Amino acid sequence: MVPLSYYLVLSAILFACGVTGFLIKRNIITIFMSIELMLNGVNLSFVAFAAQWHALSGQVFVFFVMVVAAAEAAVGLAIIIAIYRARETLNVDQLNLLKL
Amino acid sequence: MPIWLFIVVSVIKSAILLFVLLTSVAYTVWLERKVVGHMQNRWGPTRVGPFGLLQPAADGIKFLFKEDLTPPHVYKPLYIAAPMIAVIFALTSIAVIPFGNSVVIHGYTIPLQVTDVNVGLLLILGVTSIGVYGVALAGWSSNNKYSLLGGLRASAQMVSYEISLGLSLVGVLIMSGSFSLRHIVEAQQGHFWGFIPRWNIFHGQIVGFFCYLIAAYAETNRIPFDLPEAETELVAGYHTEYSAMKFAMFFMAEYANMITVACVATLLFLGGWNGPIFGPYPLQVILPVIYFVAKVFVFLFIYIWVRGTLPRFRYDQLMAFGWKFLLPVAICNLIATAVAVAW
Amino acid sequence: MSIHLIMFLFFGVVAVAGAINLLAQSHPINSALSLIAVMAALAGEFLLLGAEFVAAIQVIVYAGAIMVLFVFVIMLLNAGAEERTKGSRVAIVLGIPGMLISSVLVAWAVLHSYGNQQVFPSVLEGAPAKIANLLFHEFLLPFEVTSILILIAIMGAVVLASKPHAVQKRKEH
Amino acid sequence: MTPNLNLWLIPVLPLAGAAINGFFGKKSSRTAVTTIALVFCGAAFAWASVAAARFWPGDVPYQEFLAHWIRSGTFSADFAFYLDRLSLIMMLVVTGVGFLIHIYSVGYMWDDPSYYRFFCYLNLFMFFMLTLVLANNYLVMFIGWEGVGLASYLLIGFWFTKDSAAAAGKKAFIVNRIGDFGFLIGLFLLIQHFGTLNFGQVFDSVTKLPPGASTETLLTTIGILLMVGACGKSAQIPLYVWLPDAMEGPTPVSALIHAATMVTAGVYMVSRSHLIFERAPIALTVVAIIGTITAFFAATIGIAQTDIKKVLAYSTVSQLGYMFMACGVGAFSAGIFHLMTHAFFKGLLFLGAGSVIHAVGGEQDMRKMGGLRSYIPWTTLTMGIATLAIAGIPPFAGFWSKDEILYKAYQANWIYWAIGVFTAFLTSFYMFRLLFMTFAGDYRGTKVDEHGHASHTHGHAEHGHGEPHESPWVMLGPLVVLAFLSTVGGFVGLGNRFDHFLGPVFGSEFGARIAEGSSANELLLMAVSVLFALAGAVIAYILYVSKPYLPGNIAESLGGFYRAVFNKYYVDELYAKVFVNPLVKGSTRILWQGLDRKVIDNTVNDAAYGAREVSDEVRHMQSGNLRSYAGWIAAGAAVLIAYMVWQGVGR
Repeated sequence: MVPLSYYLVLSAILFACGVTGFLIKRNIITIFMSIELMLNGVNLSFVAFAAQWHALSGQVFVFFVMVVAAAEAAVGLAIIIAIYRARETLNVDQLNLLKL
Repeated sequence: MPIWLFIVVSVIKSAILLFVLLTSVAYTVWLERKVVGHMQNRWGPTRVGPFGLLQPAADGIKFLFKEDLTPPHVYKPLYIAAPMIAVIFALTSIAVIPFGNSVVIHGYTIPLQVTDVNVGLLLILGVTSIGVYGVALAGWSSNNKYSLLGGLRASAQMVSYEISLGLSLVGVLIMSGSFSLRHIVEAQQGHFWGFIPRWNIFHGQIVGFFCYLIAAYAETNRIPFDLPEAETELVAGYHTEYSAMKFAMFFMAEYANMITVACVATLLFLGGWNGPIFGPYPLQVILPVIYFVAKVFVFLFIYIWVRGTLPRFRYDQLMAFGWKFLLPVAICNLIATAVAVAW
Repeated sequence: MSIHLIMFLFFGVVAVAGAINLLAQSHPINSALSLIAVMAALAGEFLLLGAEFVAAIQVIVYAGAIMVLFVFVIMLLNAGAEERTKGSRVAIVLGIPGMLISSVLVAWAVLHSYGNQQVFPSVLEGAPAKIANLLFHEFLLPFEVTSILILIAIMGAVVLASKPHAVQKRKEH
Repeated sequence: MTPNLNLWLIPVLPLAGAAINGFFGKKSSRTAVTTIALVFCGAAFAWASVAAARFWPGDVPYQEFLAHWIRSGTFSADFAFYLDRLSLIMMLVVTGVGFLIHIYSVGYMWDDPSYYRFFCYLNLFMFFMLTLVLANNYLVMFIGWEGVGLASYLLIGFWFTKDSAAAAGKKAFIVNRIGDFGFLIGLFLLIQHFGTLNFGQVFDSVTKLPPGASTETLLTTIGILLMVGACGKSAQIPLYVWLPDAMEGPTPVSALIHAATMVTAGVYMVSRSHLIFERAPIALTVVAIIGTITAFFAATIGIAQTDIKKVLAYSTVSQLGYMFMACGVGAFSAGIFHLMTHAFFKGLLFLGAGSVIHAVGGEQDMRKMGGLRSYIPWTTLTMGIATLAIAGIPPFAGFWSKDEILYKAYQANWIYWAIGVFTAFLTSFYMFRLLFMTFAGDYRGTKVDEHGHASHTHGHAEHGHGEPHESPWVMLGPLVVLAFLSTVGGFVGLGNRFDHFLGPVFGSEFGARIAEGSSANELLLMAVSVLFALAGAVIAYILYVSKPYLPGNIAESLGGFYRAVFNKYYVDELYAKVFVNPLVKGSTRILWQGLDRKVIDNTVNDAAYGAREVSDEVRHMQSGNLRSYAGWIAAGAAVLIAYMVWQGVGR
């Protein structure tokens, strides 16, 4: 049997990796992937807690997270395409004007 | 069953299955060449062995011994990984497919299936959806515009048709109430009025069946949906830059996927191994397997038949068909099934 | 060491390695593949926790659909390797320590409050039927709301990704 | 039980008319506006009549629940209506007289550019007045109470481009607020002690209160506070000052609001609360004293006024004083009787005055009138009837009601009676003075056509002819109807019938008290008051018809006293000095320059300045660089997590 805290710590590590990715990566697509990584880390916590407290709601929440992630990916990637069309770069350091 | 015995049995089952699968992949290729040949008023392979039966072996040897060429401008790690991804995931999904009833040997019940997981169908869907990376990455890592276009087409096409594929299966799932393939098959036992088998295809899922068929053809990049490798436009699509064994891996992956799809269709819509069972004990075990193989064969034949008959779609037609026709039909089928079952 | 712990460690190591590789790689397609590895490993963790259905959906939706979209966009935009540009000092000076502090604090708090509580996954079976029951009864409203969210996202994506002159043309019709 | 009367229709019909005219009137033709206003007002009158007929005989009060309004703890107030014989009379008077005045207004206001607005306001007033009258609890009554105040403000300031009209509107509104303040506090006390504002429940609780000093103190306090409210609305001393100024409004408004209906709301409210007052003798005495003083005081001012409407305004204040006197001596039914007859004859007087003003083209100064009887015979006739009625000459309506009040007052205390009779003499005098100055003698006004522009900005400019002229029949019709009512309206009180009619409302004890008075005594008193009234008429005839030089001489010989009366005892000036100026100065110094400028403005300015300074520095954070934002977020999250962990450990 594995202690719950191991799962939570693993989840925290993945989340922290996601945050780090957000902070250090320049490519906007990679940054977006870091966000997905954070969401995955959170999902692990949900499932672990669901197992811990025998409540399926935790797993149901994972579905909602996935739906939101899917919607986010659709819109976000469309935005990235639009930005690339306008600026021809994916480097966030060069995307610092609040307009296209 | 002690754990060591379980492992041994599993290994044996895997080995047999893998052997059978690879062989059937090889002979599906042979069958295709033969059938298409006859359809086109040719003979197909005849030289190697009787009826060209040894042609697959000859092909295999040729692939093995050809020079494995790696073009200089490719992105190497992915260029090498791509065909492996394709073939590995194509072969993996066969693991959860049951092909017959259980065998009882020395009091141990051994199901004719490598492993029975509760969410077997989902596993197949997941594994095939991962399989798209093989094609996409091959196209991208080749660093060639034809390959890239092929990869792009493949990924867009597979993401689009995966939705219709999944939705067309949900009707069956609603009727059987389980993700386990074994349960789904067992739910299809029996007859209507004593002679029509109670298969899902005769049980209201005819629309779902055809949706699945069309979406599956698109998923396996077969004609009329073979846009990713359309040789008249893209040279050879995503595997333009591949040769020798790497090319053979894509080839194997494609045919293994066809077999998987045929197996799933058989299990879900054609009643799996169900059929008239009679005779002594060994026959009772062997007959279902024979029925199963026969149904899969029919499927493969239809695959080849379609290939010999239909022309290729244009890309915009493909997308329009998938999103504007197939998806609504699949959703309607799902709703109709749900209403019927709830009633 | 139980088999569970070994499996946990295996998948955990794969996940963390994938996550770190995501950071280390400069080419987005490698990062994407690492992320797929992370997701697959997490699916394994879900299986360990008895959430079979979630694991399958994780593979199908995340690895099979969302990440395909990412790879597709990377291929479409032909994104090259990352440039090392001088960006923000704040991100390094404030962000990294902030991230470190918060993760250490969270890890400490988790260990402090949950200690050695064990998880018994076999008790809870993430059977699809049960989850569906929950989803369509207790969480019906959120479910419907997410369907609207998805619809809006589709429309937004179509509008955003259409080429401007294509949109113009459509307006003229 | 009475059938469902659908009382809610009665107030809602004028509201609908107001809404339609208010929203669409601007684009509609005058005919359409007229139709809407008259139809809805007439429908209200018709429905009120129907309801009255179906309610008859109505000894059991009828209640109609409409909707929940406030539900808070044990307190509740509903939109509900209440009909008994008292509100029945009020309802009929309001809708009937209101309808007549609506008709009259068609002629009077026809040339006004804001014709639709006038009728919108007028209908709105009808709605609020009927709500007030038909309310079944004090809170709904208060809605109507405030609403008629609003309508009155809008109508007094109807010609808002004229400074004096706008100022008069404001004055009316503000003075009324003082009264409403008292009324509100009275209501709060009611809620505090009885937990309800429903008439039935309040009066039940009041009658069940044990006798004793504390009960009496409470009820006296409530009664006096309610009286303060009534003082404001009904223009009693010391809050009467707004009513004369309210004459700036169009004359039909003066007739409807400031003579016939709204100003009597105070009397109605006091009568409605009679159970409270009956158990609070001190409050009742206060009511009587205020009424008596007001009656006398206003009458003296009325003698010296030269503006025809001002005379009528002070006369109204004086007559209202009579009503309060009646209430104060416990003769509520007599007060209501006078209220009703007063509505007839004072409405008639105002409408007649309007007709006169109309005839002479906007002139209001009686010194510039005279001899109008030959020009406007119908107006002269009807005004004459009204004057006879108000002066208390039998058999006109005013005689019966005023006599009833004086008789009751005599029974209570002969001082009330004495002042009342003297006031009746003054009333008769100034009313006949008005009549003679206006209609008798020779025309003193200029016959040139400058009158249109002279004093009024309203629509008489088009009447560019010099001869005074009779009003159109749409104006004379209501005059005739009201003249008829003023003539015969008093007979309903013959033989105490009116008293008996209101018996179920005000209790039977009053009927008993009436019976014990000897009829000989009553006849004697009647004769005395009639004599005084005739004396007033005769003196007015001598002074203003046969010897017109005398008034000037008398005024000169009286000197200072005359000036004081002429200037309304300088009450307005006194108020301005004592209340208004200190308030304005205090507001200017403390509230405007001190609080508003120094405290509020400076705070706001400093906050803005500070925000600018801070954001000047902080805006560097907003570099547009995504990763730096992420850095800030991560740092902030670290702080939050640290805080939460610390909190969690602290527990």
